[in-house]
Amino acid sequence: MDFDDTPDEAAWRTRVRAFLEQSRPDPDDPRGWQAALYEAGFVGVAWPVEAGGRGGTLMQQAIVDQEMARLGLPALINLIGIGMCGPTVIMHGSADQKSRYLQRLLRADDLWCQLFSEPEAGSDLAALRTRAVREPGGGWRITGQKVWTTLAHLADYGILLTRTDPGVPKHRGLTMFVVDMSAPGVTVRPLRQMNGDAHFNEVFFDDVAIPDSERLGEPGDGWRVALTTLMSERLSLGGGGTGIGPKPEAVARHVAAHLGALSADRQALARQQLGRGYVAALGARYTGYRQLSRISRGELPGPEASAGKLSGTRSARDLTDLAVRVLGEDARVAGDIWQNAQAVLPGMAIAGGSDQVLRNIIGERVLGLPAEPRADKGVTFRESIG
Amino acid sequence: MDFDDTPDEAAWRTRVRAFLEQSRPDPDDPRGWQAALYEAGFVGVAWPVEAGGRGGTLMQQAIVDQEMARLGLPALINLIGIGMCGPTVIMHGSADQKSRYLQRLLRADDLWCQLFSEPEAGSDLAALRTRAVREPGGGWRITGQKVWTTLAHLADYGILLTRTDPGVPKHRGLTMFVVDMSAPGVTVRPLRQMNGDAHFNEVFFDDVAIPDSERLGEPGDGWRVALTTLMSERLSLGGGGTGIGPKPEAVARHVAAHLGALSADRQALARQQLGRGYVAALGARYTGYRQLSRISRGELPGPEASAGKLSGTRSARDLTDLAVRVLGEDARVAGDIWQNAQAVLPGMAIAGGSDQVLRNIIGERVLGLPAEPRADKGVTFRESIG
Amino acid sequence: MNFDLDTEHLDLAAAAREFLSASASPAAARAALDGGAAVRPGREELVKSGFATITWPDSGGSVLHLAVVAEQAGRVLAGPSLVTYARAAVLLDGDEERLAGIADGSLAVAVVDDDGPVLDAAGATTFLALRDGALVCGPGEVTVRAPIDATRGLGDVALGETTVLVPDAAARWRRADRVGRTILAAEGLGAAACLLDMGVAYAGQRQAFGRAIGSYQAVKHMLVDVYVEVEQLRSLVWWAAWAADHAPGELPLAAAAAKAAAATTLEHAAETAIQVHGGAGFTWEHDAHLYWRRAKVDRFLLGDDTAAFDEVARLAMGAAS
Amino acid sequence: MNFDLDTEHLDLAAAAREFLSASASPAAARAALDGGAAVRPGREELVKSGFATITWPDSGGSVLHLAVVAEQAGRVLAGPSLVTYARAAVLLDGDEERLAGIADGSLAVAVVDDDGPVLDAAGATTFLALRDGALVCGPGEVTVRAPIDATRGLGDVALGETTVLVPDAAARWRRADRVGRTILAAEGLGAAACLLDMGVAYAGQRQAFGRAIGSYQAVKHMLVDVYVEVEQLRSLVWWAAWAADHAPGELPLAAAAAKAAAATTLEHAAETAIQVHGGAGFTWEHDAHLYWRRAKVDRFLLGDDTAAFDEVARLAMGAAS
Repeated sequence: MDFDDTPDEAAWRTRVRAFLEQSRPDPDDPRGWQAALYEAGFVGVAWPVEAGGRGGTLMQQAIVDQEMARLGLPALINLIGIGMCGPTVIMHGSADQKSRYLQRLLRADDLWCQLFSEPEAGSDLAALRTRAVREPGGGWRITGQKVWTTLAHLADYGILLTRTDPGVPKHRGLTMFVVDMSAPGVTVRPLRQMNGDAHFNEVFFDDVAIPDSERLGEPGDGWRVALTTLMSERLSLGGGGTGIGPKPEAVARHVAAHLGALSADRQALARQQLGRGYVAALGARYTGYRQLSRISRGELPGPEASAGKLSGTRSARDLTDLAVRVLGEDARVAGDIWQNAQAVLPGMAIAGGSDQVLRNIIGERVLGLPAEPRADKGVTFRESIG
Repeated sequence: MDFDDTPDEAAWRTRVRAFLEQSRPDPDDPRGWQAALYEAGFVGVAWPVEAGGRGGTLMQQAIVDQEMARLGLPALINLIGIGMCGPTVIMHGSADQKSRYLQRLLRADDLWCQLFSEPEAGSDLAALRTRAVREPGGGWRITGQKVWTTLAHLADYGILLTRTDPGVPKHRGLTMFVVDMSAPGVTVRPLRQMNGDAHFNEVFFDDVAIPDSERLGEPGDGWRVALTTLMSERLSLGGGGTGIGPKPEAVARHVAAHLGALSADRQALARQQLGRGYVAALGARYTGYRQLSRISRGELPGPEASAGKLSGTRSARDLTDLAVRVLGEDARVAGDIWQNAQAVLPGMAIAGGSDQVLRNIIGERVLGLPAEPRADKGVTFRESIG
Repeated sequence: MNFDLDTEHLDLAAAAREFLSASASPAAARAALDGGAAVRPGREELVKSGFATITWPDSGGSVLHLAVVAEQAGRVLAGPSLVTYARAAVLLDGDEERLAGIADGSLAVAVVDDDGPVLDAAGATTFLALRDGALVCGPGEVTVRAPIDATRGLGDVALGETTVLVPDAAARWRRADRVGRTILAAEGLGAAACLLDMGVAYAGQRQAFGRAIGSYQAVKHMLVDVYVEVEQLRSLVWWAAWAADHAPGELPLAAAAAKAAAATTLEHAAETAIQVHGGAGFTWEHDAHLYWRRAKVDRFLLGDDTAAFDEVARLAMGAAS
Repeated sequence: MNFDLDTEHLDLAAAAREFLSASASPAAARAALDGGAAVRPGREELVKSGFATITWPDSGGSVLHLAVVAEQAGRVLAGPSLVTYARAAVLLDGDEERLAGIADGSLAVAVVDDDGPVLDAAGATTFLALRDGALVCGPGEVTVRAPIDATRGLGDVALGETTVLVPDAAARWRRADRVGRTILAAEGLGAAACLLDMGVAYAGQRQAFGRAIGSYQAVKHMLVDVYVEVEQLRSLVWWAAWAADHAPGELPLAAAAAKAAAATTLEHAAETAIQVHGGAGFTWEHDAHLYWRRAKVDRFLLGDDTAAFDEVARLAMGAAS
């Protein structure tokens, strides 16, 4: 057991660090920042060479991510594209699609978004209603609404999961497409979250035409294609959900700065709350290192990787609550970063798989507990919506 | 709104109190104590006169219970009989059964127990396997095992739920009997709990004969009969589960006595824990008063009466945990009453309806949330056990 | 024993609900937060309705009556808080002129607790405070602070020249504080009950995997836990209000317990409601976060939940020894 | 990065499991509790196996090796605790004679922490303690106390005449304490993991309402929450053991975090296992309560969970500022 890089990893880290330390990203040009990193060989590290990538390892990619986080450098603008859309095109796209899209995606020539969730299809994604109807000429017409779409307002393309056959059970009537976000009939509307920010969008499709050449995978095979996307998401998250909420060190620093203003009793209570949150955060962090070790050995992360998200939403909540409490009288009003952090957390327990869904997945796929009987099994989608 | 007795209730309370204050129960003669109370008119207060009761109100009974608790008098030995078995005989027994059993039960001439749960039928009571087979002569033969039977080692009679028809869905093939606990083939074995005490028993039936005249209700109607029993249990519990665990006042007294030995930090933490448990206990107590008020108006308690048990198991756990913690170094070893209290609590969350089952009941019957699909619906018992 | 609302209380609740739900709403709370729209129903309408001054000497109302109204106010996130009126009635007891001024709308008061932002400071012109054991009254400079929940009208107050109204007012101040905590808890009860209703309604209707999400134990049991807390909070609020009216010796414990339970219950109810609503629950346009904001502010008003739990423990140990 | 057990550790775990599950068991723990039967495997067998003295200078084992063994010891509620040996190895570092005495079974030690009952005092003849900054050693009078968990051998110790072994031993004592906490956490990990296994196995097999109870979300999610905690505890135990061997600067935080997490995780795992098992779970004959007893004792050993959380917070704030 050790926490050290292998010699290969260490050499890679040195190279990455040398480049990153001298880089000066322009905050107003996120595409340029990604393009520069791509040219240096640090984007799509684990993608195949023929997809525009470097043919490297997941661990090499993780080292790039670590070093960027360590230096506080801005994240890549095309995160969704690299983590979810690109891998889906790699797995299911035609040669033509691959050549048109993948390298441009890595270089941030095109930004991508992922159009899966709908108002009536959240945890139960396969219940989605956006319809794709085949036209006599072989193309498709899309009508429906997507929601929670990160980056849709900037994206050039999206991968779009649609229902093409309501007459079969819901998982079987889906088809995936690449959609041009500038196509006529596509409307993007920002969606404000409870903290007032608009990180997500609603996207409306009003009779949008998509040529059949933009289909990803076979008609009716959309669920299997979507699973690739979701699996890639898990891969790209790595670190076991330790990215949720504030860094425990930041909370400790903030609490330490305010502790002196509290009564001795309040200090004792604050230390208990900090200790509990901190231990949970450390537990998640070191469990993340175990997952990283598996990646370093070339294994893929399994469903247990979701465990960190479950505990992470909890400890992030408790630590942020403490951070707000130590503000004392100012905790009653807004204006502090911790107040805003607090208003982001309720969404964390839902986005990327609700706590309830994750518990089902871990219970069934890790602990081997039996699944619940499925009420919608074998029912066609048309029947299921009454 | 007031917490006062009505004039009638006040008069009754005065009478009860006058009697109880001069009574000197012999701890070695619990039957005698109940008999004395019965003769004074304070047992089976709300039972009909023809059943040996006083034809009074549930509130009058509640006042007797309150006054007995206030004076710290011993509970009635035949608690299960009065609360559960008797009401079942009243509702479903023959005239002959009523005349033979009810008055003797109230007077503690006979002690009763309730034989429902089985090793393979806990929360899912209707899955019970104890078989009753009809004999050519019309009588029945019983074979099987019951468990968690309070007082079985002392009881003269029991109400016994059996399966008489495994060829129909499980709720429909049950039949209830009165069983003579001294009949040949009945074996009672005490069951030790995790704290080392033996409050419960296992009861084995090995080809025990029961005459058909001891049937309670029609053959196959046992589930409906059992629901009467369980409904009566809820009635007899009253007070919303506030009887679970230690009295919060006792914990406060204990903590106050030990607080001085703790550091200032520990005192602050202890006060937080005490405050949280105490507020929960008060919330349950005053919610119990609302239920009592409904009883005082002549209404029956509904499924919401179980809410107190849910919060009661929680607050009892937290308060008892605190009581142990303030023992300091002695908390590592046994010998204190709080250590024993702690070892009783895990059972509290299960006995009398597990927390999970109670949450289902409140969710469905109080909040009106939809039930889960039942996997065992319409399946015969024989099929269900494979 | 009759620990339940009487017909009179139920009628009052219905009337208050009618008035308040016509004049205030989560939408109004959102508008106040978003564009600085006026808090609804606002001081003028509130005193005109008579509900705010129900504990005034001649109104014949009790603290329990006000608690019944406050629950309805909490349901629709009404502002200003009835806490301010509840405390003013106690603090200004005997001061008919000022009480009349509040009742006719000519006097806009707020009660200053500590050095932090003051409840209902926004729009207030006259401030009541405890200075060296005396109840004082005077004008003040208000700096409204960026709100978490705009309906609470929190602002920093720089008191101007004050007049002593009652020289030895510590006991009066404490009683006002406890009655205020009771009414704050009643508003919290209304807000929490409304969140529970929202969650139950959504869980009964929203489908996932072929059935309503409320049929899943994970969702059902979350809501049941909130239900249990809400009903127990209701009992504590009634007890505290009853004690304020009839049993002053029980008021300290009852008010502290109600305050503490309201803080934790409302927070729990809000977080559960957001969770049950899934993605929709954390959007700006959904009402849940407006109640969540109320929870995040109210827990710190009139002493925070930590202080209230501490007080409960001290009182419990004091009574026990 | 290779934050995982190597083949060598896995082989060691398998060997330890084989030895310990043959020599100790929950049944033995029950017998010790019930009729005062000897704790198993007991000092003699334990030192003979070599596992207890794996961190002795010549054994070539690390704290991580001992942690791997301790997890297996925790699974079967073995006694005496490997904590005692872990601490002795640090405290007696350089004292070859005494270390040899422990290893050959002629010396039965316990480490005295404070004025309370001492871990593994039962059967011990030689006691190590810190007195005025010096490590002292001597005989003692043991009064065995009524056990919650008999395998912990807790008893009050009245020290006799002591000899100073190391005059300025504060740092050594602290390191021993931290290594001890790490091994205590490893034993807790094994116990918690075993409880989780019991719960999962029962939930997968026990039927209610026509299906396995583990298919119900209420039961499933309870077990998942324990699983998450157990895996995170495992990570903290490994980290602390690795730090003891390779990064002394990280040991204070890692050991306190592991100790705290072990206390809460084991308690949570035990209460969940009992709950999942329904009626059977709180009977004397079921194993669950023996682990529950371990949880109730261990949380107070080598400083309690409250002290460990406090220490984590102080260290975290110290590092941050």
